[in-house]
Amino acid sequence: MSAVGTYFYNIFRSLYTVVVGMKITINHLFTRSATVQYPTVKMKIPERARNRLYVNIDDCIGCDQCSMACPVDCITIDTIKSTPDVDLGLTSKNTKKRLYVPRFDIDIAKCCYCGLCVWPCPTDCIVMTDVYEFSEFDRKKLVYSFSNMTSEEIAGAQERLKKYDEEQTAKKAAAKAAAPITPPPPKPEPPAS
Amino acid sequence: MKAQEIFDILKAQFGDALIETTISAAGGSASVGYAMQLWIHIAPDKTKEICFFLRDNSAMQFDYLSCLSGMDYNNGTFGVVYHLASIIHKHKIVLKTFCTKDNMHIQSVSAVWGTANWHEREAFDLYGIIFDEHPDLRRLLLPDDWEGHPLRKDYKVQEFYHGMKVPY
Amino acid sequence: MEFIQTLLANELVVSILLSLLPLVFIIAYALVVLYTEMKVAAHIQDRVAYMRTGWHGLLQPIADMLKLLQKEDIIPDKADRLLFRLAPIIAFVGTYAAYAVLPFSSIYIGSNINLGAFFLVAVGSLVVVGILMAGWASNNKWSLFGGVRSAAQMISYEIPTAIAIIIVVMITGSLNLQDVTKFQDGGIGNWVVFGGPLPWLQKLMLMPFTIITFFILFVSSIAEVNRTPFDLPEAESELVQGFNTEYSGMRFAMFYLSEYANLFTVSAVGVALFLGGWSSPFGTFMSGPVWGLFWFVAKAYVFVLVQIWVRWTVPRLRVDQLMYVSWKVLTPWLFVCLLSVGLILVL
Amino acid sequence: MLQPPTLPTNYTVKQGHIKTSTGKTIRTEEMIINMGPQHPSTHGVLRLEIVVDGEIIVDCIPHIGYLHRCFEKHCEHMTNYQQVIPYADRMDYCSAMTNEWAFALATERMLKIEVPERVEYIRVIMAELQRIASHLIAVGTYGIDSGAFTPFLYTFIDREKILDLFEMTCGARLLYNYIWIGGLSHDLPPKFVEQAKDFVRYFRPRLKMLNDLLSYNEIFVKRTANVGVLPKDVAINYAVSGPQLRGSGVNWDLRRDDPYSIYHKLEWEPQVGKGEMGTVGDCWDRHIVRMHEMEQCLNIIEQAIAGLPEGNVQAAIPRRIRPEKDAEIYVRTESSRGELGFYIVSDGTASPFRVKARGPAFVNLSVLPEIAKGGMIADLVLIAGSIDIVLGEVDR
Repeated sequence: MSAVGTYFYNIFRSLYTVVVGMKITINHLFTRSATVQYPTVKMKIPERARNRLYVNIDDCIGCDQCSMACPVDCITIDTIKSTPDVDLGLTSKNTKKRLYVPRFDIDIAKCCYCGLCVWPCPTDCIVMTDVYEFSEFDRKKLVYSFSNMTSEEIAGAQERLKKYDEEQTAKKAAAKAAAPITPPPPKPEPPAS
Repeated sequence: MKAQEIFDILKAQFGDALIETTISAAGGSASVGYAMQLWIHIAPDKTKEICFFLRDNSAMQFDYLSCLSGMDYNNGTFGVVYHLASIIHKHKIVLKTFCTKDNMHIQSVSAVWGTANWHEREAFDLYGIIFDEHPDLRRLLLPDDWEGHPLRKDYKVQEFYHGMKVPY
Repeated sequence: MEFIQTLLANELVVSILLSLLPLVFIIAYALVVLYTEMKVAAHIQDRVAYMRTGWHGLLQPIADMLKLLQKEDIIPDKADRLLFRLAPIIAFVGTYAAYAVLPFSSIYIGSNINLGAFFLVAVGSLVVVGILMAGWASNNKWSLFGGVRSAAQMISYEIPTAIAIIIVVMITGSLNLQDVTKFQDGGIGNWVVFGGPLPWLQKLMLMPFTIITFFILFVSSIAEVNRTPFDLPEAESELVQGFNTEYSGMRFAMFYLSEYANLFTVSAVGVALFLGGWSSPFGTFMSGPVWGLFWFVAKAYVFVLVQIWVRWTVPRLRVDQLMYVSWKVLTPWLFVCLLSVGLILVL
Repeated sequence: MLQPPTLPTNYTVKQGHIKTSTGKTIRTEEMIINMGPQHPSTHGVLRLEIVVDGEIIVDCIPHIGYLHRCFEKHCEHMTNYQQVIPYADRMDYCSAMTNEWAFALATERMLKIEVPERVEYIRVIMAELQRIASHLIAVGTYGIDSGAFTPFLYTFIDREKILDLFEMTCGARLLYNYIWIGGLSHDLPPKFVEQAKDFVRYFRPRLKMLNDLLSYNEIFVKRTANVGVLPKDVAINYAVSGPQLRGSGVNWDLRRDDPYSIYHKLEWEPQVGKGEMGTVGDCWDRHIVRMHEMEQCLNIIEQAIAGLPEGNVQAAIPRRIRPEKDAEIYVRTESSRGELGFYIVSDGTASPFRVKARGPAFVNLSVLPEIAKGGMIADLVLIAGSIDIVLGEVDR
């Protein structure tokens, strides 16, 4: 195209394409908007939504699998062994609970919502819920404690365990004194993390 | 072109600059994987020469440097791994070169492939490998006055950086 | 009491009061346009814009303004403090002064001077000084770019504007905007954009040229108010905020206000020159001083709406392309129009 | 008070003199401007130190690292290969699905795991949806860079629909952790296929609308055509990849040229810049390649949905992922931005010995100084936009 032709063609194209664009935008002016008024209207959340973590502590057996799976280490679990005389009950999956869980803290501020902790749980007690509005002014409030043990209960459990251990060692010592040799079978190592 | 053939050509051309070929332990079925599991060990002070040859030889034409990674082998040895590819011939090769902790010098290949410039700066930044003849060897990802090279296995993070506490 | 009576009788006081009238108008109008702009932009983009302050967010512009007035006024350390403070005032004064000659209605015009159109062009340039000042005084490289770009842009685009005004003056035979409007009175057919109230053959011959002139005036008016596609002085994606990057609070509000006031000025000029000003499009139907005010504002408002519509459709030009459009497209075409209109009028 | 460290730049400002018409001599000097890390159009925290002569760019020195999150160091400290995947997600947060796929693929090849056919199909569907979503951001923000705000929101409306699909499938909208080593975290939900088909049907006209509104707008064309021309040989020399390489006229797509997964079974065509509006390899070409690629993605999705087999979505993988000692692998995949490679070295333990991520955005950005010189500041914004960087991946 000659220079003059290009000149006129460019002017024509500019006007034409702008008009085409304006036609598109004016059509959108009268269509329904795609946004919602958030706090009053909420979008539907699918059932698989992965938001805030929730722990059903009654089902927790304190196996620490979720904590190990967590890539950002936001789950902290302490456990106390129960003594044989105490029955901690069953989980909803009929697993016997053997450990007290005095501390089950999730620092939700650290949580990256990857959902890796949910899968290894043998009793399905840690789940991701659809709650997504939980902002706080204080960061400390984002550390969620799920354990329902009171400090007295914890102290009591520790006390009992200590007593039990002492009894056991005493028994062992007595047994040792009675029948020496035969070393105890090596304990199976817990799976490395 | 197979890695062995490339190695033979290189051997004929450079002789002692190449040290060995090794078959990597990593698997992956040959049909779908990064089929080139062989790698060629080249001398750290000959990298530029060899890479120019690899790039310009019409049978090989490795015009595409896919990746250049620094390595710390945790035994005093550092290294650089070059993953080369050819857009024309669609073949690939892996080169490796090593240096020791006392002598962290490797010849730069940024004259051969423009992309090596930033990759080498990154390797310098994170491993402290010094690339000779690099046009602009500055830290890339970390601040210029950062101490240490973080991806080294024996890296200790500094306590304070400009009065700010570093370890989280 | 007597004092107040004498005060009210004093001509000076009355003129001061009258001159404050446009200020009230500007603020009210700016708020309306602000609201319109946000709403139109939002709906074009399939959003709803503000909905919470008042019915459909009607009070939001007021809230915005109040917020701006309350905000801390920050002057950068290394800024030229005097110029920094002066710049928004000059920019606003430039815009405000233009309102003096706008014929709002057949009975209301600030100053019915004979050089009205000329005055508009002259005073409009004052805004450039303010913007350039702001860009320089901020002592920020991005602001400087904005200021310099703005100066180049406004000076370039004043030429098409001036020529377009000359063409209208040739047709109407007056620089007085009130006379220009009166010339077009009596219905849509008499508007200058359709050739004015001339013999039909002449009118028919004039029509293509007047329409082109009107269109070019429209384009250059967008450029003069720094709006997309000609918003280079404050090109957000390039220059952060251009000349008003460093401004905050009240001073920023003044720039903001002057921008919207300017938007009305250029629209009003277009309306007064080409679209019959305050005259009713239906001849004598719905005409009169009050209706005149309505028509004037309504026409300008439609003009503004189109500018908003364009703004939210197109991308931005580059500096050299901006100059290209002004010097190689608009100006030559206007010269052609000028010559043709002159010839036709002589015939 | 803290003294900022003096930053070494290898540039000295040139000075000159010009004579005015009145005979006076005026000293001139090039100006150094700092663009970013907080600037509306550097797409994150990229910092460009630019030397300008008026508005013309004389030199451009990128400074990166403001978003460095130690991805590679983190990987070495993970107790498990699986744990790396959430981190890989966060590398290129606009295209998380392709990232996690690349890492999963690399690990699978190290462990010699064959994944079930259904998994491959779902992965392809997801990756292509992700590619559309990522390109939509690229195109939309490119509109903003050029001054048009409206296309950005239109693209986000469409992107939301894709994110809805993802959320329905795996529960997350941005960082999915969906593609796992050896499989997927969830099977597709029952309504997914239907909705994906709906989306494909809905999206084709939207693409045309976007083209009309932005790509073929004369102002946009004038702004982008002949700007930031990246010649073929420079592109290859800088190992540029993805739409940027194809925009320079190199017909190279890893999905075809180094095939992985089931791409060899599907029919599609890599899109190459043709210089329709200016020179081959200019910003407009890179833009239009993305637009055309989205159409190809739709074709792929349609075919993959049609061929979706039934089956399990988790391959049999060892509970503890421990590749052999000294195993190493470099796997490259075509992410939305180009060649995303993971070089993984194992030392036989459950945590990787070394992970090097070869991010496409990192490499693509390194060519910026080469193509920005001689343009204007306004061009620089568009050139940087056309590279489509995600700083999360540049800095890792």
